[in-house]
Amino acid sequence: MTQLPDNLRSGDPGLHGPSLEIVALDESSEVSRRRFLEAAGFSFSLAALGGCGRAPVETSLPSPLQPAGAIPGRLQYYASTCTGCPSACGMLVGTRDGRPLKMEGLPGHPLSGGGLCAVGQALPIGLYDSQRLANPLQAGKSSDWATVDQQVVESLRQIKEAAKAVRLVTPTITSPTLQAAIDRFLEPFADAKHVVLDSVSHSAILDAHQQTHAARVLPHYRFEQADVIVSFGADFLGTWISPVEFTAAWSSRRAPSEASPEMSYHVQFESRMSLTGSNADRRVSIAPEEQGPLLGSLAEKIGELSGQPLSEPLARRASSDYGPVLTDLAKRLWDARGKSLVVCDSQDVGVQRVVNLLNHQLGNYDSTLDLKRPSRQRQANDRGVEELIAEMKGNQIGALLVAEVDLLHDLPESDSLTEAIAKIPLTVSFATHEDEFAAVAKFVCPDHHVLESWADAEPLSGLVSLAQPTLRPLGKTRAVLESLDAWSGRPGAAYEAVRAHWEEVIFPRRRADAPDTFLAFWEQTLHQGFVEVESEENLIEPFKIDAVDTLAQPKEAEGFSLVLYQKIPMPGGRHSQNPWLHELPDPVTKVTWGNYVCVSPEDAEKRGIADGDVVNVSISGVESSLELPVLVQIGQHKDVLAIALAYGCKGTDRFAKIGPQWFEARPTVAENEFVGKNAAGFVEFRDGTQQYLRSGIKLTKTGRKFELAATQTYHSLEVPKEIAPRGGERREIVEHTTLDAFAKDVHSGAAEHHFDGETQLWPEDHPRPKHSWGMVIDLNKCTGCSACVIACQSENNVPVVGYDEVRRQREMHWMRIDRYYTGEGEDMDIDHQPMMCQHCGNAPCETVCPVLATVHSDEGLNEQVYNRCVGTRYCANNCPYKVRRFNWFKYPHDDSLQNLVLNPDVTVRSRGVMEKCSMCVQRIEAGKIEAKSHGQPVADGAIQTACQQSCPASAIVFGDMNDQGSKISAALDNPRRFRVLEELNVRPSVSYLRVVKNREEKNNAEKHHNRESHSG
Amino acid sequence: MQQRVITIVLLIGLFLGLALLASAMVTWRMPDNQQGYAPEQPIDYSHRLHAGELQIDCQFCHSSADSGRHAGIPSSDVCMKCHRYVTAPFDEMQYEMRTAEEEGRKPKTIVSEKLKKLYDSLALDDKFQPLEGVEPKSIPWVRVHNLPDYARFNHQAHVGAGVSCQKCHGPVESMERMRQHATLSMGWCVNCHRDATREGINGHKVNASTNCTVCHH
Amino acid sequence: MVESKQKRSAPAVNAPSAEELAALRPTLITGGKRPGDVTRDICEPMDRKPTALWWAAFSVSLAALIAGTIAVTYQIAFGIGTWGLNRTVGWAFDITNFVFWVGIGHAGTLISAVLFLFRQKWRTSVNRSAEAMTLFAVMCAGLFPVIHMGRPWLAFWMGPYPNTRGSLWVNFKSPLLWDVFAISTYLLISAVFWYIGLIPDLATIRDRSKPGIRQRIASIFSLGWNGSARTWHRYETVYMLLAGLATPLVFSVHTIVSMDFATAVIPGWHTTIFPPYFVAGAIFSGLAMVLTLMIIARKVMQLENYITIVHIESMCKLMLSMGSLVGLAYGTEFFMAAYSGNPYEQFVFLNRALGPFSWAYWTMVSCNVLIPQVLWFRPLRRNVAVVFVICIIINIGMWFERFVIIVTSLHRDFLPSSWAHYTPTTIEIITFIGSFGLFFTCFLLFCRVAPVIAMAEIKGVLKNPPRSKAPQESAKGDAV
Amino acid sequence: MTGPPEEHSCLLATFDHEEDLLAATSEVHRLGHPIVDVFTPYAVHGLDRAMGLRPSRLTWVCFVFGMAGGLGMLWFEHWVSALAWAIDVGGKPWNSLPSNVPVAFEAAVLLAGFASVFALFWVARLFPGKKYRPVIERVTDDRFVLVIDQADSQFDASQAEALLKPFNLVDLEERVLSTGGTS
Repeated sequence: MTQLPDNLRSGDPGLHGPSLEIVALDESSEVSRRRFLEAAGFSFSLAALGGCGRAPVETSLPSPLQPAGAIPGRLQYYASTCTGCPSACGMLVGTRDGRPLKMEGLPGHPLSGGGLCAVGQALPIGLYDSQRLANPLQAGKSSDWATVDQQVVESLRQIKEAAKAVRLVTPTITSPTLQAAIDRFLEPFADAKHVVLDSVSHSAILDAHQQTHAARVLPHYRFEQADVIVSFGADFLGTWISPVEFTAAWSSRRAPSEASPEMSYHVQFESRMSLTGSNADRRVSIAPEEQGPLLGSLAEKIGELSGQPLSEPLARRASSDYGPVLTDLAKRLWDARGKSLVVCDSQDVGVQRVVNLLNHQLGNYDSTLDLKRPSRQRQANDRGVEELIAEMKGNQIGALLVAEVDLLHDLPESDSLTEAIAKIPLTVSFATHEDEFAAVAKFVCPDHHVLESWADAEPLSGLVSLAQPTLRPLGKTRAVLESLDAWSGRPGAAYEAVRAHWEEVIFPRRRADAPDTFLAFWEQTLHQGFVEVESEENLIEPFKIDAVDTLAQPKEAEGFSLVLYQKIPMPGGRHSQNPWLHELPDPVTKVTWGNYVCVSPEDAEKRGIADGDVVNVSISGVESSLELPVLVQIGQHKDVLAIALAYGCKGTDRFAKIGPQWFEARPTVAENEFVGKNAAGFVEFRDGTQQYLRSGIKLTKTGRKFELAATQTYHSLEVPKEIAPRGGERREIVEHTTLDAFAKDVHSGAAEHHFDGETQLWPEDHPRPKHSWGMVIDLNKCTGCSACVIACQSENNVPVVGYDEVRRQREMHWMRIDRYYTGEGEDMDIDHQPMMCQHCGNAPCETVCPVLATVHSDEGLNEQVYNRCVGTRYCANNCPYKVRRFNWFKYPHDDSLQNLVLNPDVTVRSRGVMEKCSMCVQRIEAGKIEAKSHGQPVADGAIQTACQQSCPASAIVFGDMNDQGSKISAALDNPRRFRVLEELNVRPSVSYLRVVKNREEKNNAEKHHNRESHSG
Repeated sequence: MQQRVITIVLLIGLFLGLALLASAMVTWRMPDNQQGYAPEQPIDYSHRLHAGELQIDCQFCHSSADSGRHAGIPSSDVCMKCHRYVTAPFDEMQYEMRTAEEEGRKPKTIVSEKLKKLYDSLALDDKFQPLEGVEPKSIPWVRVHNLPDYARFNHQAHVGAGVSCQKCHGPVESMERMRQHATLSMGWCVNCHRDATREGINGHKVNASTNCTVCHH
Repeated sequence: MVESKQKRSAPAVNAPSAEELAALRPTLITGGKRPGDVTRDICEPMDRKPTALWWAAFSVSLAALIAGTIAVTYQIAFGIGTWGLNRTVGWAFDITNFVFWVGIGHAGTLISAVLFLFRQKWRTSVNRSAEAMTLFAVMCAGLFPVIHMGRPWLAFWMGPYPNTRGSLWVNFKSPLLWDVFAISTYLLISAVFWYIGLIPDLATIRDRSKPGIRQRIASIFSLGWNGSARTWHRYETVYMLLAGLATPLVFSVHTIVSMDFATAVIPGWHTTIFPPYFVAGAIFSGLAMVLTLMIIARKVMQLENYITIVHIESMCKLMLSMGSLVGLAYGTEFFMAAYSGNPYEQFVFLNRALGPFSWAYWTMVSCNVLIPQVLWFRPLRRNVAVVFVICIIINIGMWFERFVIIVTSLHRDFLPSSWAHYTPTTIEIITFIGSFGLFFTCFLLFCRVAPVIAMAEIKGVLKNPPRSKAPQESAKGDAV
Repeated sequence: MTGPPEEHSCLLATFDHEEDLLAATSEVHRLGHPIVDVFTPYAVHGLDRAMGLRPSRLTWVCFVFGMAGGLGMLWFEHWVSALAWAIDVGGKPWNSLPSNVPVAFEAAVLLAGFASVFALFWVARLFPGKKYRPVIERVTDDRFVLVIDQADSQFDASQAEALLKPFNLVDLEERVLSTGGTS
């Protein structure tokens, strides 16, 4: 850290970045905050001492050299790129006093369009991780770069002479600079390969396109242009390829209005319950082996409609009970040809070829699937991986370098691989934590954290973006790029490398309208974070029908079939050290901390299994077996099990004591175990692709129990049958209608309340002279992806409480997303309802607080004053929405590095006080002050809440309800608008927009009947 | 008789006791009331000299008072704007000038002890050139005005509204060592907000809210 | 004899005749006691060394108290998290115990004040210990609102005192604040009431005990009482005033406690029936507790002549009526829910009776409504053993009533997403037991140091004694 | 103590039945002999009538302070929640009377109760550590004593005995008392 960081030398906007001195300032104040909170507890005894109590002496350390333009205590945003996964969304890094604090979506980004997923939001806590490797390791012992470089270079030289194989394993690399560096690095070796291994591979799609279009590319899917979307198991709103982009695109077609009552039609065929499935208009639960046949029959039907029937059937007939569904779907698809989209998550190349055929028949290529400008977000090549494994086992490898992926964790048969690896002369890991491969690697050359290093990305051919560092590296780490360059004999800073590459390669590809000096081009890109350039030519041949052939008959196997999937909060082992993500409830199951076996209700009943029963999942033949608790998942197809990957990662035992420690508390991680279990053992290589679907699985009860930490324990809007009052069987918390009904009557689906808001008991003597803040959430756009939950956690210093507290229903998230399954079968309504403080005008919580700790502001906010709260919890009891959160314990704030993630604008709550959503009042205040000091009124949209900013679906509108021209005023006039529990007359400031499903009216009719009897 | 004596003695005792108590009450302050706190600083910088005598504008050094939450404690290089030239008290330098003139030599730069500390913090040599391989260090100023961590104060808002620095910080221009002038108690803030809303600040109307979350969030 | 009586009664125009007096005196105290005997009988237990039984009881309750203290200390050191509460169920054992103890505290004042106003002479045997019980019960009750706070060391913020916050007072709209005032007022007034009643007896103790620490204490607290009729006259006035004040106070206190729930929006809480319902319940449980204690006391201290079967029976009658009132309230709640047509309201009550906490609900119903019905039968309510058992059962039932009201209403309210279950932790249970420890420790000590029966009042209601043949002799006999 | 204690020679007539005492007292009172005081171990009903005592005025104290407490608190609550710092609490009216009633009531009761008790202590001169001489043994146990001021009444012990004999007089004693010593 002796030399100034690159960006300080370079004289570009990055200049306003870091200076550890300033960080130190805030650290000291953090420390004192903690000290204060402890002291607060004893303020009473302090009072006894009278005036003699002095606050602890605080020192302020101004940076000796003032960073130009940096204003102390003000949040500054830097456009950057999120590299949390290869989707490479645009990201704004909010830094304050040199500390990156808050990750936000980059508005106007062509892909992510202003949204950012939970993983991106959770980057900061990973940055301030005291257990990140701080310097290179050699044979497990800490070393320094000079020695490591010297030795690595030396052994590379030997390998070169011996002409041994060099293998570099990475996940999909979207960074052109890094890609170039890799090529440069591998170029001198006789036998060198770059193996791309994604923790969940999409290899089959690329392979299929190689066969049908002679180009191994991943199409760029354009959901915003699709009127009919058919997904076979692809969880494109959750984890599939580029969820943020797809969520934005998908939801842009989910807002029917009075003017144009139209929206896309989305059908999901899947065997487990995915987030995407839960949002589909029609969700068909299928057996996994039915996928091929269904696609086949669909292709045939389309073929018939198109007048070019297929020569021979592509697969065995799909079971007849899907007949009507398919006919209907085929018709809809054909009617929407050119504006439809069929996607599939299958790793069977044959199946993917059929998918391509379908999209070809429907003429979707070049409209909803872009091959001219393909996506680069997934490039895994499983054949390469398969070969690599073979080579490793055959000891043919001289050097194995692994970056950003844990080879041993993500591949099956890790034991045999471990032995093989031990024999490799040179093994280098670039892991930031000591993962399983790093543990056995000769050298560990820790990579920077995303927020510490220069990088770039080209997620889409022709869309390049920059990632800039926002503070000086906290440890003696080094970017992979720098390490590789150093070893290939051109040592240099990543900044130089990126800039150089851009000057040579990217700048020439600039568009006509781009500035013509590189400096201008660079500065502009740096400022806006991304730039569109000409995409490279890639030759795509017309669709080759003969590449498509009959699907292999899947062999019938006894027992269950197992679906391996990614949990939305945990897209890969890389993030396994992130407590925020571990405690983020899965959007579908609402379970935190670890993975589990999803079992269908039928099977659970048949085998007498209930939630929390620990079962043993094993596969006949292979020795791999797992013991995991069961979660009974509504909507999962029978005879199907589902287990999430990317769990059981090395080092997660660090979280054992993350929660409060008292004598009845259960540890978050059991003795010598990890968070969850690693299911990679079930992954199998078949026909050159990694298979995440296995059959012939055995399930046996162990008799043990393990209570899952779920944030929601009752899952329906219908109260239990046996105690349901007549007419009150279903609660109109979330209102529904169907597109047909909506087209007829925009107010259809409105619950009938016995109450008119006009008559009021009290005089209206509480004016809102200035502002009246409010929020509207469009439930039809919201997919429940939970990005907002982490955004809120990051913005508002919400503590992590650990497994035991969540299990006790004491999670602290201010923003939660309620998920309800209501109804049966395909008519089941699955709702995702973001729920936070509703800021009621007649707030029940305020009336009951004895000490005025929660009162109403004249801007319509329900204020919670932590320092006044004595913690009677009366307000929480009296809250109809149960959105208040109580600090049951003093949640740990002892890691002074970790504390750098705390937002200085928000008080860290002490033990025994109530807290809740404040509608980001710190942002409101800041916005007001900003406007005032410019002498202007607060502009609509100038103030954004954290949840609103991050929402990929832009489902949240926040603003001043007094301002007639504002977006929120418009949203309030939306006929779909309703308020939860309106009949209580608590007058929430938060409204919701009714769900509109694109399906027949029938299941709505009987809902209406319900309401009649309820109101009658 | 004896009765009466005892009574008198008791009365006197009582009176003295009360007197003592009263005197104690004068010095007694509410807990956390730091009024008058004037810690010693690493460099005993004189606001009286700079703000009073030399009439340097507050925001010349506390530059972000009108643009940021914190008024900002100036970086050492801000001091260098002047102290690159002013290396010692004025009269000393004058004296050096004169003696140099008399002795017909170039006046040598004399550096006062206080300023030495400044130059050290910036790792400058006597020619004000950065020393090789020495990192500039921050000067560990001791905070005078400590608000509890649950209370927020934004300088921008107040300076923007035309509140004078002295309103809260007192007669800084007359303070040799910086001292906490006000109690900084909640009542003190709230009452000022009320008055400001009622009477406005030097003429123009302001809207100083008394919503809790204006300060507590 | 006869004519002498006439001779006297003739001139004594404004003095009540012996017949009148006799009419005022039903037989309450058996065994033809005379004032002297009363003094002796009631002061004796204090002179005697405590019995083994007393020691046993005392050590048990002291142990409980200590355990409770430890539990509370632990909870305050670590946080409310050591209780089984969660985001949905914010109150459970804490407030249940609070309401339970407040309820118990009601019989005391009721018996001494209300029955006093109604000239129920039988109260004299029980009112002293009933009042004492009130004090201790209210102490236990007051404990819970304090320790149930997240930051109990800031409890003083509940008081409206001038401050440097500009100046920020308290929220007079909050029922919890009303509680603070109600409970503290109740405690103070009860204490005063109790002490006032105690003064003459302390004087008696002072005069009969030989010089020593007890005499000194007695003479300090008896405030130099000398039995002057003028003082007695004013004393009676004030005593009546206090009774008059305490009576509405009793009702107000539990009314206000009930408002903690009645003013909330939570279905199952938000109902107008609560005030009378809670008052009835409170008196019900209070009587049960008084009776429990009295039955123990009369056994342990051989006070059968003072606490007779008559007392027990009349209290049983009261209990029966109160129990039936409570039962009526249970019914009414369901009726209102059904009649309201409010699905949330209806659900809450169905959930009480059939939901996860139905066991608690049915315990409550059977303990409070079904079992007490046996008191309709005279022989049973005159059978001390039976009455004792029933009292215990009623106490259990009334505890569950509060538990049911609080927990079952909270654990499943409006949004199904937030429904949760509740299970108490060890700390909570020990704290509860500890409160009993506190209660009984105090009560047992009270039995040792103060007359458990109001002597001065008993003497006032003694049956007209057989006139002694030769007053002079008896006079001589006495004047020794 | 009011003023310097003045000496009185009194007749102490002791009884051990309240009926006798009552009768005797009313007789003495009827004959107009000044009764200094009567000492009883418990409140004897009708004794006040027999002695011709006027009803106590403590009720007024109780009433006045009760009103003061109630109204004072009502005003305070109004001042706090509507005037001093009006804060919007759950959209309720600034000063909502219903919610002010409970506290006001409690305050009334509290003040009334304490006022009357302390008034009692004041007028009856009851205070801790008061010097006290029992007028006779067992007066707080089971004896009743009628004290007649001999100086002002025109009969001596023998007449008094004659007068009180029929009331089962237990004992008659002449004693010099100082008013206040016993009052």
